[in-house]
Amino acid sequence: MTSSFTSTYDVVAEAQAAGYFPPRHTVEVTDVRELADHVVRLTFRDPFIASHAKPAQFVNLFTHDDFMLMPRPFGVSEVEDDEVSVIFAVIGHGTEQLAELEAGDGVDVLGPLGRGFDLKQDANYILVGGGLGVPPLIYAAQKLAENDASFATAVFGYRDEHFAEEYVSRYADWSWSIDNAEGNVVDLLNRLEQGDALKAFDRKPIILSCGPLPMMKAVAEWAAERDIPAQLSMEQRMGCGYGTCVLCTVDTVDGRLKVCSDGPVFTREQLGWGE
Amino acid sequence: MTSSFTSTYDVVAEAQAAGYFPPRHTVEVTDVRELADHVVRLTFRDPFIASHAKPAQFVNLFTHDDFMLMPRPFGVSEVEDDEVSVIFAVIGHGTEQLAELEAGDGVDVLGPLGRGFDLKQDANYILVGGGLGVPPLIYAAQKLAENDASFATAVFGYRDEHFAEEYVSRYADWSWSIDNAEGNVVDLLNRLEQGDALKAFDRKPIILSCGPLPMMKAVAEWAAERDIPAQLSMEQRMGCGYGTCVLCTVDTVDGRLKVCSDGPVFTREQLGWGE
Amino acid sequence: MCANRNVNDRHINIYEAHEWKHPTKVAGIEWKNPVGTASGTFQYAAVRWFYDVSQLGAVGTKGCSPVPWEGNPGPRTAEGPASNLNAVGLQNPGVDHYLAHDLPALKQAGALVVANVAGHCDDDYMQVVAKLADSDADMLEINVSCPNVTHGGMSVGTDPVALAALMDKLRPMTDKPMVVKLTPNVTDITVPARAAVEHGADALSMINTVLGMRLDIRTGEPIIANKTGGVSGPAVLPIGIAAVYRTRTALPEIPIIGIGGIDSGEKALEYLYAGANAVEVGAAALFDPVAPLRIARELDDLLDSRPELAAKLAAGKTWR
Amino acid sequence: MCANRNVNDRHINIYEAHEWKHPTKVAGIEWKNPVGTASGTFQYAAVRWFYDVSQLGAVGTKGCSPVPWEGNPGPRTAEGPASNLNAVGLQNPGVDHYLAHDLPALKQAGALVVANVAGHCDDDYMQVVAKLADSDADMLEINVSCPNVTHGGMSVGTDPVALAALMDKLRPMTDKPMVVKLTPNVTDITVPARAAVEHGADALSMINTVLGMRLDIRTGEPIIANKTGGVSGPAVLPIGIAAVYRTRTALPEIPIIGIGGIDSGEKALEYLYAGANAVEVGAAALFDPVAPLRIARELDDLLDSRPELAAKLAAGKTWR
Ligand SMILES: Cc1cc2nc3c(=O)[nH]c(=O)nc-3n(C[C@H](O)[C@H](O)[C@H](O)COP(=O)(O)OP(=O)(O)OC[C@H]3O[C@@H](n4cnc5c(N)ncnc54)[C@H](O)[C@@H]3O)c2cc1C
Ligand SMILES: Cc1cc2nc3c(=O)[nH]c(=O)nc-3n(C[C@H](O)[C@H](O)[C@H](O)COP(=O)(O)OP(=O)(O)OC[C@H]3O[C@@H](n4cnc5c(N)ncnc54)[C@H](O)[C@@H]3O)c2cc1C
Ligand SMILES: Cc1cc2nc3c(=O)[nH]c(=O)nc-3n(C[C@H](O)[C@H](O)[C@H](O)COP(=O)(O)O)c2cc1C
Ligand SMILES: Cc1cc2nc3c(=O)[nH]c(=O)nc-3n(C[C@H](O)[C@H](O)[C@H](O)COP(=O)(O)O)c2cc1C
Ligand code: FES
Ligand code: FES
Repeated sequence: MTSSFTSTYDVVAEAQAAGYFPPRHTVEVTDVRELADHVVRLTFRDPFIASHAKPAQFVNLFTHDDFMLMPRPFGVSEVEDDEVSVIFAVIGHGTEQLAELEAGDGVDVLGPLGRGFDLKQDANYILVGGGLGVPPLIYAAQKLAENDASFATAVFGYRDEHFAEEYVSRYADWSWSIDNAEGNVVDLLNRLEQGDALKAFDRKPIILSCGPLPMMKAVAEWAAERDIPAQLSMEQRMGCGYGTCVLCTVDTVDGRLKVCSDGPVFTREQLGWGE
Repeated sequence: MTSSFTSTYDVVAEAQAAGYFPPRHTVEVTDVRELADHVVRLTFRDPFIASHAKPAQFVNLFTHDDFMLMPRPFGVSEVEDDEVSVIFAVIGHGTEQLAELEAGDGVDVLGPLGRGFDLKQDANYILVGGGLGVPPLIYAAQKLAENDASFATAVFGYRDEHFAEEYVSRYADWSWSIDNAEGNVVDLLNRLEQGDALKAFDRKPIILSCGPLPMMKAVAEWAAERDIPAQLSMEQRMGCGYGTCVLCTVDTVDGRLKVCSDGPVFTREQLGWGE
Repeated sequence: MCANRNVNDRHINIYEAHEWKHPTKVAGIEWKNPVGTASGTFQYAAVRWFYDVSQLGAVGTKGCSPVPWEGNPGPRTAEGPASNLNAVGLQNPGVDHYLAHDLPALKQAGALVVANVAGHCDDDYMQVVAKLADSDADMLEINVSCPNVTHGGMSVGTDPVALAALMDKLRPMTDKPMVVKLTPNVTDITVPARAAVEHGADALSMINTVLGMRLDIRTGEPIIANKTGGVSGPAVLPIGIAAVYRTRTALPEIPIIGIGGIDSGEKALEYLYAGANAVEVGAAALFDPVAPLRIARELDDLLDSRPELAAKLAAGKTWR
Repeated sequence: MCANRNVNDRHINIYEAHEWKHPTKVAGIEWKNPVGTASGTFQYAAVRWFYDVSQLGAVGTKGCSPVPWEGNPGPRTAEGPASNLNAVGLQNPGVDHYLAHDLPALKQAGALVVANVAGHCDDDYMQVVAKLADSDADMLEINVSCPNVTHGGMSVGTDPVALAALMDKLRPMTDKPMVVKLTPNVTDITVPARAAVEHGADALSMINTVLGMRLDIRTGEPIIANKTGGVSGPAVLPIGIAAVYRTRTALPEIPIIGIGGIDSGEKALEYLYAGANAVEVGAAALFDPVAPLRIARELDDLLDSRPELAAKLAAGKTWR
């Protein structure tokens, strides 16, 4: 009662009927599974998000703990009918509590939020993911799989366990992964290029990337050297996730922009990386 | 995790084994029922409290809401084997949440706390309760029922619905109740006296009372005029409930005393009422 | 786990047309209800997707400076128990942009606008007020209370002499109602409050954020790049209530806009009882975009059973 | 509903014998661990039933005045979101009672005692310090930060000149380590902090409670008889962390006891990273009597993986 947010099940319908975007509301958790140590995949039923989310868009999840009122943003990792999945690492108390949810529980969400990847061109998309940057790229692969004219090559770097292989293999045309002990994604990109795989494609590739900052910078440089377009999905601590507080800024060549609503996807040119 | 209070099920055993009083711990709710509009009886399983609680002692219950960290104190209203009941009015957000508990849920408790009624003498105890002061007197009746040499006469004043009749009738030797529309407990006491009921008892009566301040003052005066001993159970907003914060004081002839640990039971002489 | 922990039992369909029953008046300006948005937690471009902002009592807009400001580097936010911390450092596109875009869009949408004025020095404030003086803004809110800038902001709001000097410069520049927004990071908020009122403030708003900080125990380092930030959200409620009550007691006549930790109609009502003529909702809108409108609707219902308070509000009179 | 919402997963049996691994040193006095109780939230007569108080780093006792004080009338407390408010007004049985009963009992039990000194005027403080000077108390904590008394208390802690004058009187009276307890209800806590240190404080403790208030919307009236109270508990954590961090930055050498909102070993650790040499736990003990000991045990484990910090603490050196 104290933090009485709008969260009845029909608030989404009410908002839509009135022509508005749904506010925060409660949805049903339908599945929770551990993919690896401290990595969890959580699925909830939300027809609105399921039908609107684009790859690299994210959802705010909220804990049931009044000590933790702030949103926990997670990239959508898959959509199946009216169910939406996210994959997240348990890194703090918020993700700890979300990981304890069980099918049948309610969870509060707001979304989908942000500007996703631009997948309009038919192209050979190389999805370069690192760690918990992998989930949004799975969704990119899923969406690309719907377009026969595009090709999705996944190049993923994990810290240790390769937690998302089961999911990416469902959608990507081709996928390759590596973990910290074996090397990094730039090594993979190089081997991909040396193996003439890139040249074999009939279209110029486009890189979509999400992962730790140093990795994305290296990927942007690798792309810049080859004059390959790169769309990079950024992360920043957020206040609202929908563009109202200016708390989530990232420095770009156009000044400080909001990750949540100007992004999370920015081009390497916007970020001034690899120039 | 944020408010990680000691609340595993075996903490009571650990504390007792080490010779200490159990700290706050989680117990299982076994029954919740609505006795009247906004009046709820909640039962939980706690062998320690069940075997130690004395009438007018209370337990701190805690909500699961981090906005509401403070204890909610309630007088024990009944003990059945290892189950303890309280009866409370829903007056704010804390009691609202407690009223939503269901059998099988966990709830955090600390207790039993405070100094209860002194029932050592064999006597004719007149239990004078008003509103939500009734519950501790039910427990007094229950305890007195175990002593054949004492007699328990219950005189209860309700605001409207007579919510506790079912329970008091189990234990009291004689009971009578009234609601605001009909009159007040002092009227009942007068009628009791006029009906020669008091004189009929072989021992001088002792009044135990709990209820709103004006009622208890009136009862204390009535008792003083007749030179009848009166033990009055007081209420005050509490910080800790166990005597560590001095937040729960009441003015007595001995200065400001703590309701939670010097009381909640005080004699009318201590309170300086009816003198 | 707790399913539906946050379900709002008193369900209100905020999208249904609503006749506001209980208006208020702040410094002569009528608000259709006593609930506005707090500066810095409302961007029209973001909020308009969620609800009709003309339904709010007022819209408080982001602090506006004479030229565009970049604000502080990120991360700019951290979480506290029942609170959030921010160190935006007043990033905004400047008053010209505000006059060209934000303000016209809001007025077009039918909102009553409280324009928040920021500055690093008196001259900054003067430049902004000069440009807003003939604008469509309904009220000006002078922000002398931001804890996240090194010059101006809180350094003025904590110094009654500097505040008086600033007000002496700004007051003659406009007839628009001028609200001075105060910081709780002082020993006695009634001192700057009195200085503001004696030097021309038509109303006061309080509180801005409370100075705070979090460290990441995984690294031992501050979470916010600027190190400290301003605490807002439910945790600061009792601090805001005390500020309003004490100010109301010291200055019985001045209109006050109560701010800090409001996330329900009940808490808004508590501010009114403390002496506020209206309230603004900040952090709650970060956690749910529609919070300000929901709170306005909850309060409108709560006032039904408080006719004496409602009548005072409508007449622009103060309570207590 | 949320069964076991509060279950402590990292279960620690606090009743088992424990070898403390990470001591600290405050103003030359070794504490067996960095966690003590905050003044006003510990009464030996109440706490001894719950655990062995000698296991704490230190026991901070209730503010002690020259003669018995009655404190404020009730109600003295209200609740805030993630906080509690108190307006005890320093009720205590006086220093003679303290010396005759509380202190001997605590020393007998093996506790390290930080005796909190209260006063309405300099002379009050002097009388108490005079009596404690030759006592068994291990450290004295001068409380110039209580928001709930009209004279003394916070009025000294918010005025660096008055604080310096008081310290000049107290300092020569005893060789015992003297801790000055500061209030966050100031614009810049480093100002009184510096005054205290320059006039003889051996250590600082912070924060005391934050001025706040609640009203009952059922009546529209203040809940606490004294109207305002002091906010403590989780909600004030970021305010306390900022106070310690800023003071540590301004005064790199002075030992600091961090207080405010600590309810877990993690939050205690955050204070140590902010620059505290030790911490004290207040309100958390109201919600669970054994909280201070549990927190001490949690912190002891957390320090295992932080040898550099642990070593500095043990040596009485400051972090940052
Ligand atoms: C656009 C976007 C998409 C993301 N997608 C994913 C994803 O698919 N999978 C995944 O595992 N993680 C993702 N993250 C990171 C995820 O939001 C954080 O790991 C999570 O919020 C941590 O919450 P916590 O309560 O466990 O951590 P705590 O440290 O306890 O959280 C405290 C506060 O800091 C914020 N915070 C802490 N770390 C981060 C971070 N790295 N990024 C943003 N906020 C943070 C929290 O949201 C919270 O407000 C994404 C972040 C952003 C901005
Ligand atoms: C020794 C003792 C025994 C009690 N026994 C009973 C009982 O058997 N049945 C019953 O219905 N009530 C009893 N009460 C009163 C009961 O504790 C309060 O009604 C309850 O705490 C209100 O909680 P809330 O969250 O709904 O109210 P809120 O007003 O939302 O609570 C806010 C804060 O104020 C405190 N508070 C509010 N009203 C009271 C009050 N009247 N007394 C003490 N604290 C209060 C709450 O505990 C909480 O800390 C007893 C009180 C005391 C002191
Ligand atoms: C992200 C953020 C940005 C803010 N920016 C401003 C600002 O530009 N000007 C201002 O006067 N106050 C600003 N504030 C303060 C709020 O207007 C408000 O006074 C404060 O947050 C307390 O209210 P709350 O607890 O409802 O958030 C900001 C607050 C937040 C959280
Ligand atoms: C009930 C209560 C009584 C207090 N009494 C005193 C006191 O006598 N002397 C003092 O210096 N501080 C006193 N304090 C302040 C605490 O010692 C502590 O500084 C403050 O509560 C913040 O810590 P916390 O958030 O852990 O409670 C009191 C606090 C509470 C809650
Ligand atoms: S998080 Fe609020 S603007 Fe991006
Ligand atoms: S409630 Fe803490 S001493 Fe009584």
